[in-house]
Amino acid sequence: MLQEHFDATIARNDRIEPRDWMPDAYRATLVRQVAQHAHSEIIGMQPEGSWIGRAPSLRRKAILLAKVQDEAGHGLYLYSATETLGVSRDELTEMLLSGRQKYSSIFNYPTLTFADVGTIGWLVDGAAICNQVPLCRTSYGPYGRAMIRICKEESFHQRQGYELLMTMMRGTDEQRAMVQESVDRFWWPSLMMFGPPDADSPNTARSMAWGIKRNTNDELRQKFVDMSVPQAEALGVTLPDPDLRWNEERGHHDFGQPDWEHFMQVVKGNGPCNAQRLAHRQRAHDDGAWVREAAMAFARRSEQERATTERAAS
Amino acid sequence: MLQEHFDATIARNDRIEPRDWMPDAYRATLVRQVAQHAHSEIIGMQPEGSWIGRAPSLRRKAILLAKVQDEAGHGLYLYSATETLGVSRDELTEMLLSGRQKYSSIFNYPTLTFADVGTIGWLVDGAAICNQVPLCRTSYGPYGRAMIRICKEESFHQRQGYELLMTMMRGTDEQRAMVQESVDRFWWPSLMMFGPPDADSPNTARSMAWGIKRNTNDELRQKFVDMSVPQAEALGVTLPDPDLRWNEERGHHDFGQPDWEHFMQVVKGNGPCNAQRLAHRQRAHDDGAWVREAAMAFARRSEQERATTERAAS
Amino acid sequence: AADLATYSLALGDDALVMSQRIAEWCSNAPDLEEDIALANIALDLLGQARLLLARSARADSSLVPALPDDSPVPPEDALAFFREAREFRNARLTEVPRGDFAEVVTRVLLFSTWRLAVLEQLRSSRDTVLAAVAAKGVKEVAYHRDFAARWFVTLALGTEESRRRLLSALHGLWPLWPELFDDHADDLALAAAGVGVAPSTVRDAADDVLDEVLAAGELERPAPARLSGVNGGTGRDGMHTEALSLMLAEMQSVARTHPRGQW
Amino acid sequence: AADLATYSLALGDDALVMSQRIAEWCSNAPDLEEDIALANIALDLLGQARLLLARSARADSSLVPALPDDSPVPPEDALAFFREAREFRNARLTEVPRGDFAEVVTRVLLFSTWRLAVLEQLRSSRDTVLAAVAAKGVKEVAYHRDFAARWFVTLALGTEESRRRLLSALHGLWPLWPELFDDHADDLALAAAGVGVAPSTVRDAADDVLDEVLAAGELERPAPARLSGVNGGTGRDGMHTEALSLMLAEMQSVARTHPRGQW
Repeated sequence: MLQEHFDATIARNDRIEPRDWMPDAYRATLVRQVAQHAHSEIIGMQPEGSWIGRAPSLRRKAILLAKVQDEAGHGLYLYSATETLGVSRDELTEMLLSGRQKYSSIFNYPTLTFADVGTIGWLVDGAAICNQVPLCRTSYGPYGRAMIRICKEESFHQRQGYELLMTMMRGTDEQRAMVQESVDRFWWPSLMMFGPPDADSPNTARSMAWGIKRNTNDELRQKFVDMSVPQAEALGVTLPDPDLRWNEERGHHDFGQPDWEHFMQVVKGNGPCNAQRLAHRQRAHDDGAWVREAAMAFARRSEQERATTERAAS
Repeated sequence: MLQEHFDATIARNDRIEPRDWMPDAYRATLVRQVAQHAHSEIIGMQPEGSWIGRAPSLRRKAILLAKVQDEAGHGLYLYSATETLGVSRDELTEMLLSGRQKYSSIFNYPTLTFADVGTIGWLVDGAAICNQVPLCRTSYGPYGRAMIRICKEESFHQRQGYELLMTMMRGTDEQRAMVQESVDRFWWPSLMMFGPPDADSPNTARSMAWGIKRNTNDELRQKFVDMSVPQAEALGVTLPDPDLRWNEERGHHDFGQPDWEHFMQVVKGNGPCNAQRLAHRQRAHDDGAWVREAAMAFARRSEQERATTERAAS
Repeated sequence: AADLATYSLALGDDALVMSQRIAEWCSNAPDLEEDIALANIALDLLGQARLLLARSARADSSLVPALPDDSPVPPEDALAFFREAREFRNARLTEVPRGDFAEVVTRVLLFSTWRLAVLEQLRSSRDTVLAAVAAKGVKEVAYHRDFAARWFVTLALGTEESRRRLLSALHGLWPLWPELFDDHADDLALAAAGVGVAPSTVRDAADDVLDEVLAAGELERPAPARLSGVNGGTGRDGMHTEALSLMLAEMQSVARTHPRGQW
Repeated sequence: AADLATYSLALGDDALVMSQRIAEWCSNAPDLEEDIALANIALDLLGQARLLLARSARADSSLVPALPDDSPVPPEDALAFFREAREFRNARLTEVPRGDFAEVVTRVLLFSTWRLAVLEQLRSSRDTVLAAVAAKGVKEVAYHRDFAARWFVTLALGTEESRRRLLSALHGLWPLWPELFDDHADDLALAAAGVGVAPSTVRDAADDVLDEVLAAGELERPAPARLSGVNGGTGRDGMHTEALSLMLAEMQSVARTHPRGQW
């Protein structure tokens, strides 16, 4: 009965809502996916955050600070979405810090120049959007609605990133070299953001059947490449892939494969910044413990005072 | 008997040594003076230390680092001298951190530009040398011998500081302005390094009688001014005292009085950096506690092992 | 217009330096909500800084550091990124290095209590730019003050640990509070002309607000005396703490490496 | 002589960056004796850096950043103060931000164990400058290693707390150890010519020394795998951690503000 109702909702591309019955595996898959997305937003604050203090113009400083703040906001919506699935933010934070849940591997690469702020906007947010736009139609209501808001902001960030690179390309030779070098570093990791090739992605089929995912990894990767090539041309940078060329027959670009072995190393925790990112989060979490305790103690105190006042008044 | 022997030693300008009897008040005065000097060396590492990381040439970085290291070394000798008077470094550190012992007020002023590194060498070390050269003949042996070594290194530092300012004065307009601005800030505090006017310095007479001090504050201050005026001229900077002029009759320079009220504020703890300097020292001390404990535990362990081995061998 | 320029510069530098320090909290706050709130405060102040530095540059272009002829850097950025510490006119309260959460709460409370009192009067400035900045700023800074006051009371009455930390922050920052109300010659002239606000005139209003917050937190006004100046000057005269030049080393590094850069 | 230039630059950058980090301990060490010892190590490495950067500049002046024509900055200073992070060739181990005392002890142990093994061989370099730097450096770095090894064992066997901190430092730094022994094309060519030392050839000697110190501290070799590179490169290729550019922002700030300055 319940299963049938669920299946029917999925079949007609309608939304599952928190009060609806859902299979345990569906719930678990969703929690994992939404939590990973939320964690990515939070960890993703770090690589760009380290340049807020050094942004070379007041305008760029404001844009960057606002962007990193938006990421915190996205984390907030997404943790709220998982709460509707019965898992609290505290529990998920614990899972992140203990390494039992992941975040997007792209944030395990360092930001080495201010151009990276632009490149992350253009390529990383660009790839994220390719991944996320279909998720606006995902079958779980709160997740889909969060994604609509997030995608709107992400495409704003992407335009700002691209515009920063455009501006830098109109600047000095050093700035142009900085942009190219940054693109060289982020191109392959961006392609990896879509996950392993479909052949090596065992969970994709089930997630698609459940309407949690809407496209395969390879479909989305192709879309991203096709989108990025003309943008790179307009920008005046070279994408670092000798196999990249237009395939008239397919109506798509052919392109080389990322180094998947390296990708697995990064996923397993040996990327250039995995330890650094988790240590940063852990430190901030630990440093804040006394504040969270104080807030709870204060809330209890206020509650008691209210109770006392009410008793006295009654 | 003992008192006579002590008085006779002082009278013939000979040294009192640790094994000799000495009056309690002499010992207490010495401990206070030597400890204050030691603390000044240690706290004095901070204002210049903050520029090691930013020294604008490799040569200046090496000179500055070596100088600050020398200050630590001076602290070490002086604490050793107080140990011969029966007071340990730990006790004195406690006295410093709790505010019961002082350090030279000059270190409660901030270093605001790299020129300050030169000015501190020229004026502050210069004033210190004026104060300290007579102390090489001080009546307490270990203190006098420490001072001989310290004075040698201090005059080296002074020459290096002056040479830095000389070099900067040959540089750009901005550099010359930086030197002048720095001299403007450090001139008056340097004059204050000799302590209040003789009329307000009640302990001077006794310290001189004991051979702990060899000159009055005002004598030393005059000597410093007379020494500094031609150096300032050679450098091409103006000393910020409208009353400063050569007095043919006296054979000395006349000069204005520092703001003694401000001086007392700084001594009382309200100088621009008093809290900062003590907080820095306290933090370093606290951060190092586990290391000092580990070293003691390791020493006990090694001692026990040695004892065990010896027992086994006997 | 030199006094209008230095007056705007001081208000702008306060906002810029405070914003830079608060932005250091990004990804470091106790929880997401506070991370977002602190970023908001930093953003508001950064916005005020841009307008005020631009106002300053327009009032007296001789304040703007010279850059290569072909440099595309706008004047407000030249002021932010190409001045040395000695040329900044912010109050020293704003530049103190980042401490714990109690420290930032207390610093924002003190700063915004003072600034709100100033901006409220500045809304009627005869300078339309200053009046407009103040009108917008009043709303922003009122929010900053409320955020800080709420947390100040929470920490004061929360746990023993939070009260201990709050007291330590308050005693550390208190010596920097009086400096905010020092009148400078420029201020008085400008106030007389109906353009600026003499800081001393808002002292009582600011103290009253602070007393209320302290009372809610069951705290007394702290004892420490004001922090001495250097060579007779304070932050407003370019006499800062050692922390400012280190902060600027970071803040200005990219801009200074690329003085002809476009961003 | 391009390969000699980049080889000297890598050895020089290692020394410079390590020196800068160790110098941050100045006035912060657990006791005066350690403050002095760490300053000594920083000074020795700074001395090596000056000679090696000067050697690099002489071998290939095209590496030296261009400065205004009337700039009096000597080439080794131009290399130190006017390159961006991307152009530094130091191993990433040297640039990690300052941690606790266990961290600096462990870092100096790893670094000097490696460097001593390299310098011992480099004493017979056909390049007389490198040979001379190595001959002097061997004595210095042997002292650094002994200092670090003594403290390493002390902390390992001292208290529970010191052992915990030491293990944490060791696990944190271990992923950066293998990078020191990577051969680059330049290294191999130079080693073949009898001028340089191929890093891979000192791996066993260095591992043996380290094993001895670990054994004395009753510790096992740690497990963590090597830290991935970035885009296929590591520190030697200019691919650094985020910490380096921040460190350089401070280190270069005065020099860059005054490119025509005399110091």
